[in-house]
Amino acid sequence: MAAINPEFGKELNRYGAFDFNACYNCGTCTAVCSLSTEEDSFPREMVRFSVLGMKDEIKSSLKPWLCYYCGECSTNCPQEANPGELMMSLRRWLTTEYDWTKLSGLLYRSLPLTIIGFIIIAIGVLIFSALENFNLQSIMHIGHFFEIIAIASVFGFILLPNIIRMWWLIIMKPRIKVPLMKYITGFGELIVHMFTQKRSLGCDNNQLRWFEHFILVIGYLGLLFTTVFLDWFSNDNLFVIVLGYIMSIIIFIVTIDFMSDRIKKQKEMSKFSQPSDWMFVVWLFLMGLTAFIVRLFIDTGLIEQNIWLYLFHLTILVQWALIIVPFGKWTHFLYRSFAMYFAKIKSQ
Amino acid sequence: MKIKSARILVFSTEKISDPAIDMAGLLKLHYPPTVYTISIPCSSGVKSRWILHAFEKGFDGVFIAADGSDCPYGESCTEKTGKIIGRTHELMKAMNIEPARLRMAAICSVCSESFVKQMKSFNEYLLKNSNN
Amino acid sequence: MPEKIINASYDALVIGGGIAGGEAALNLANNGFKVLIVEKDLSIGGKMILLSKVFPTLDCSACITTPKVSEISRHKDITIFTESEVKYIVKTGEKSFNAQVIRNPRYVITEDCTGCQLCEQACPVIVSDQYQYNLVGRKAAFIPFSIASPRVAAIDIENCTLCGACEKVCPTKCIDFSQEIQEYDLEIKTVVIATGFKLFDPLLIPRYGYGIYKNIITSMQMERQLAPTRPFNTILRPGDGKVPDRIAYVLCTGSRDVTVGNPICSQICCMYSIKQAQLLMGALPMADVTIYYINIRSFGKGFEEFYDQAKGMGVNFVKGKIGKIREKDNGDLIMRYEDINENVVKEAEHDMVVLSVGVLPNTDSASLFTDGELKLDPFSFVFQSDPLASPAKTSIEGVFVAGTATGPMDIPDSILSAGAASSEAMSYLIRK
Amino acid sequence: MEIEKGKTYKYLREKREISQAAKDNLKQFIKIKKSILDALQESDLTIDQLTQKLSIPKHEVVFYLMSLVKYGYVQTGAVDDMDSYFSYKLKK
Amino acid sequence: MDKKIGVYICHCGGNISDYVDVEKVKQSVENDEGIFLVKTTMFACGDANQKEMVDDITKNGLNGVVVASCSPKLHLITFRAVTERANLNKYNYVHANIREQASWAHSDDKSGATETAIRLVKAAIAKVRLAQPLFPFVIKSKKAVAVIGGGVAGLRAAIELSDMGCPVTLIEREHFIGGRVSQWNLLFTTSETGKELVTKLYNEVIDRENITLHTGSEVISSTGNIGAFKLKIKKIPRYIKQECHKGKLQEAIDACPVTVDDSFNFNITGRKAIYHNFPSEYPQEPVIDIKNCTRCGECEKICPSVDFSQKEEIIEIEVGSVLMATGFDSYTPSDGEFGYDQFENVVTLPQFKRIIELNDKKLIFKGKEIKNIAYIYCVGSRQIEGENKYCSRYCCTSAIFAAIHTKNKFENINNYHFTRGIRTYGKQEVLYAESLKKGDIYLQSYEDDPPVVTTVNDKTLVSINDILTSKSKMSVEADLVVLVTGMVPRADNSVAALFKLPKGRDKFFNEIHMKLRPVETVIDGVTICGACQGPKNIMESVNSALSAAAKSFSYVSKGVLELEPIIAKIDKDDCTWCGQCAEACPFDAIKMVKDEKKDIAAINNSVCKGCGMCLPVCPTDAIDLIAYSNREIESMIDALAG
Repeated sequence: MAAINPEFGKELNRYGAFDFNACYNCGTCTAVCSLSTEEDSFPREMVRFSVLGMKDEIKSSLKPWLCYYCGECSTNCPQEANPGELMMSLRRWLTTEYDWTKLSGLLYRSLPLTIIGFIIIAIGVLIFSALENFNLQSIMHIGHFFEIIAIASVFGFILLPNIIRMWWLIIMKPRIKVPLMKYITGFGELIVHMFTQKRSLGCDNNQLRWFEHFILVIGYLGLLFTTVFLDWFSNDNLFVIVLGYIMSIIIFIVTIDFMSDRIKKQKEMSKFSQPSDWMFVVWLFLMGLTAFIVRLFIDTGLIEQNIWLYLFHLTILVQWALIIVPFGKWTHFLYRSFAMYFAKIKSQ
Repeated sequence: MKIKSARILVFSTEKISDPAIDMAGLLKLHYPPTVYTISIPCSSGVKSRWILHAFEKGFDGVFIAADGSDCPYGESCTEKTGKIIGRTHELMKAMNIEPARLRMAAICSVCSESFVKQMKSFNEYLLKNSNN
Repeated sequence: MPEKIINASYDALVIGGGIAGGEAALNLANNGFKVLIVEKDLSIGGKMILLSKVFPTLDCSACITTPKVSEISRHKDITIFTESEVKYIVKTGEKSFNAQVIRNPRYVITEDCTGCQLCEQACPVIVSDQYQYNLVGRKAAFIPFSIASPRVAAIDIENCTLCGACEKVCPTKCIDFSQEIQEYDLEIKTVVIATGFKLFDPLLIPRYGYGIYKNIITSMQMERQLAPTRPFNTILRPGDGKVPDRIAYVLCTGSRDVTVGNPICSQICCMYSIKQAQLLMGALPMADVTIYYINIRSFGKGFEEFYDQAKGMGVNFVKGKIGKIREKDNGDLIMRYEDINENVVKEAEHDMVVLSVGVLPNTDSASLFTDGELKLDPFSFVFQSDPLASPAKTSIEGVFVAGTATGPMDIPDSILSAGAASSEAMSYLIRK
Repeated sequence: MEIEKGKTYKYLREKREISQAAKDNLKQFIKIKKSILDALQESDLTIDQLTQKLSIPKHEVVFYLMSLVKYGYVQTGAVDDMDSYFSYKLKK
Repeated sequence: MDKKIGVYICHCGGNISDYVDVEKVKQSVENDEGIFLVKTTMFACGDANQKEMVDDITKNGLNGVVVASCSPKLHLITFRAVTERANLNKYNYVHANIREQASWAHSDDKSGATETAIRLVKAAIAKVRLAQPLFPFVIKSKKAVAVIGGGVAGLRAAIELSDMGCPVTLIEREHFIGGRVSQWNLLFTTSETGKELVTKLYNEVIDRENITLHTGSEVISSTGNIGAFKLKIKKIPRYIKQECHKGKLQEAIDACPVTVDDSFNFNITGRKAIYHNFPSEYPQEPVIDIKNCTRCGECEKICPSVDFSQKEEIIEIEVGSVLMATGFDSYTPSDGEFGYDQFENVVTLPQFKRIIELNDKKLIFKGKEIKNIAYIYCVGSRQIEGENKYCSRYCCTSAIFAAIHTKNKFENINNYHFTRGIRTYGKQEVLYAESLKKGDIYLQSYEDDPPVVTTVNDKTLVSINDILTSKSKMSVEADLVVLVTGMVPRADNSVAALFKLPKGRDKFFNEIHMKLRPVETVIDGVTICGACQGPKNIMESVNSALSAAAKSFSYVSKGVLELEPIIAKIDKDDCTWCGQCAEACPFDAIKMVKDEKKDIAAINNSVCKGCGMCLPVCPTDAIDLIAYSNREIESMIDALAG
């Protein structure tokens, strides 16, 4: 017997949900959702759980991750209860539930804290550069080195434990028995979803958005690979240089389109942007753009005179690596993929 | 073939039992189609000679759907209707008609179900006890 | 150019000749007041006269409407203008209004027409019959429907090709294309607004596919299919003429829905759908009827019992609103919905879908009053200035409102509301 | 002006333009009516069969055919219990 | 005179013709004696057929008409009017009911239904053959109406009648007017309070000279009929002088040692034996509740206005029409129904509304502060087990409105609604939406699986298998459980019994026809309105009250009424005056008179109601009821027997 907890709704409002209480349970949202299936029907169930404050049910559910926010549910909701935005906030809430540090929760709920975080990091970068006497060579070198370490430690200390927590909440706590073989055979699903997000193709009229998203992921991973493993800024191989250019162009061009959607607010999913959504796309855009210009300046020999440009790029990069990747919206990349993976291995 | 149903004459009343019989129709509660009603103002106005006339003309049974305590003309209705039945029963005996072929029951303005039940059981009784 | 302006005076002007307007007019006239009914349609009787049967008693609607309508049309103190509109009304003083009414030409001399239908037979034109909600055709010279009042012909001048066939066959020479718009300048003492309601247009919900999938009809179209004067003489899918086997009702089409601008409940759709379901079970004994609902609102006298009766007859009730509908090649329809009881999204196949369309305000009356604007409520129904103590009062003294002009309601409530409006109008007229 | 009784349509013809839509509508109906009646002349047909013969959309066949039933040109024949479609025949 | 009879057989748009072979009925009566024409028609009641009938009658000189259609309750009057328009006396018209009593009753047996219809039509023809023209008695109708019940419906009807120029006697059983509405605080749609609404109406009533208001009064007997009802009213005094001294009175109230349950607050509080319900209650003088007063005299000592010498009065009035607005009772849950009378924090919705009003700032009940409120819907309505199958219509909206009001008035309130599907019909829907947006939580159970109220360690738990959460068992710890009780007919309906008002399946008073005659009853001259007719909200009650006012007015406005000439008739030759008929007559309409040679009975035409009770008692069969004579009845029997 579950007890009703009306306080939970108020908590969710801090993650961006609103008006979902208006739901009168007609089921239109679930019926118009093209990703909703007989096995996994949503979003009404999630709205209902949220209204009643059934946290445990939400924590052990993968449904929030199965939604790609096409917005059909919110457009057609006769009570304007915004189920789509509720699903988005549930993803934010779940992200903080998975996160053992609880920092993501703090950052989602408080914009000032987030800004302070960004400022501290910017100051840190400045102090570090000052300590290095603004020597471009060594800053670049250490910058590259930092990138590798940051990725490794964010993964090792934050994301990996969080994935394990997610696994615990979804598989272990509800006592679902999964044979080991399934973990292995289902692994393909994880990889496919991580790189293609193919499920979102199920959303009606979503091909363009899926494609944009797909090449953005390619661009992002490509840029990561070029800068971290091929040390793009210090590499003279023509192929690597061009690859880096292409990847960074992809990033900032696609993100421009994403940002303009959020400004125009015509599509349902871009109507109610939270600061975390904005930061994700803006930082991604800045990262692509600054990386591109830095390399351009390197190639044109202007970088020595414009070292501030690199510092700016570095600040963005560090903020990205230390805030957005471990605690921000970046995590949806990981959780969503794992959600598909868990869904696959859970299914009989 | 359907079993032939008994022919029953019902004296109903305009304000009380007639609405109930109408409602039985409205609710499609079926009863034998050989039940015919003659509607009069009040059940305590039925004359014995009418009843006897009906038997004479071949009706198997006569049913008085009485107003009971709902009668708009006064409380004495039930008692008076009862007396009519009593008197008529005597006359029927004298004429060698089985008294059980005359029945009465109070049918209130919404007693459709009870009316239908009465008709069905009366019909069964009359069929069982008919000579042929 | 109007021929002439005709002057006349009445105690009361009733705008709208539906069941509410008719009831109000009768009450007033029976107490000796002179009443004018202005009806924009070709017949009085409103929507009710076109219905099949009425809940919860299953009386045939015509059996209740037609005698009323004939009483109205015969009443010595009631004048009826059909095919007419009130242009504007000015308050000219205490218990005094001036109303400008125009009467559009019917192109038939009403008094002389015997309703023989010879003109109808002669007319070569076929257009959609609005009184059968476009399920079938009618002529351009036509009697609106068999129980119309007045039951006389009219010419649909927009679709008429002026071939003259009707005029040639008319035995009483009552067809007259020289008729012009007539203007009336009327002195009246009180006004009763009974302009009724409009039905929701399901084209506004594209995901239901109404208009594209021909086997989706509105509840009013089904009402016509069930009525004694029905278009097909049996129940058929308009898409291909099949007798449907599996019929679905989509409740709250255009009601309780902010996205189409109508947040309120239409109050009648649950009951008329249950009624139609019962009638369908009678007409097509083998058919399955399913009603998809959010909440069943069987709140009135005898309604809950009526709902129980439908369940007993085997009408299938499914809790869950239809999300979208798509069509199969054979014209069958696939409905997608969430079965709320099971919390699972499902698809179901039906032969025919009935959209239980909601009640919308008829805002025609809002602009009638030049002085002292007639206020509307937030949903654009006529605003009741004292809804609890004097439900028929509007924002203008001496103007009363009856029936669904104030909001959705069923027939008994409309009639009571009309009773209230006529009562208030009467005491207003008598009061010194 | 004195208008001759029984010829008032002529009077209005001079005063009023007949819309092209009304003319087209009449033309179309006459055509469809003829083709339906011709088709039924040969044999009784269901709506499906009529649609194939006339190559106009089914729902339009339903509309026009039912109008012809209404005005007494066509009558409803037997229904096929298997697939619930009526056949239609000319009214004699 | 030979009869020329026209018979019209109605299809009723299929209602009849689907089961009865109308053509066969036509054929089987066509050649009967006296039949001039037989026609079938789609709608006999339609205007076209009515016109045709008039034409047939006038052209062919028909002098007997039968319509075989629906129940005469619907259209007897319609067709009588048709014959009158054709200048044929309306009693030459006979109605045969082949819908309710043939096609519908025997829709399972088409040939049976057809046979029944034939017999019924033949019987009607038999009757019409013997029909004679009759002319109505014209009686005076007293231009006055008694309105019984001083709630909003009664008050509103009284005001309306008064404005139409009709004197009104308004009779209220309680000592204060306003009925249920005075017990409510804020009202939905206008946010007036119940008291404000009642005050507004009361002032209007008092302003009008032609309204006589009797409070504390009950009708104890009614004689007479439409046009002249003679009512006896028992008026219980207030035991307080009219111009009472207000200041002292409160002291007197304080001094009263008797405390009884305060029914105004639905017994959640007590009141004294000298009381008024709330300050500025109308009428403004308080009352001594003489049933509970111990006559200790404490109040009398303090306040000179107390007057125990006042006596019960019997007032007699005569009115042309009676308008019933006696209202409803709130359903009282049985012991243990959802914990009622078992757990002390379970109350009904009316009680809850009083609790909201009696508290300020904090919501406190029985010493505990209330935060979590559980509302259980459909208590006493839509019963599966019990007798009340109907939906009470007003309760969903009322409960939601109270819940919102509670949230607005007090802090930190959580509302939990245990429903069976919310029915905020019409514009009331916005209230439901508002409550959802305010965070009220709604749960829904199946009809046969109602919520359960239990206590665990002093805590009250309400649990439910929630349909909306895939039947998960949900529970709430409630500080207060509100049972959303519906409307039931008044338990004490003695006044209605005086008029023999018929009741419907739901035990509320029944109108003749919901759509045709929605405020009239089968008792001529008695109209009904408001919640005594069935559950209604205020606006709906007032709408029906105004309709009923118009109807009652139409009975009395002209000062005269036409009565049916169907009365008893004495055959002077056969009468031997035994007096039995006079004894049987419930209306004292039969008196002995001296005829030429002998004593005979004579009927007082304007008193005779035509019940026929005198007929069977006559030993010489000397009495007939007009239109129900031996010849007529027996020829009908012959026709039915076939």
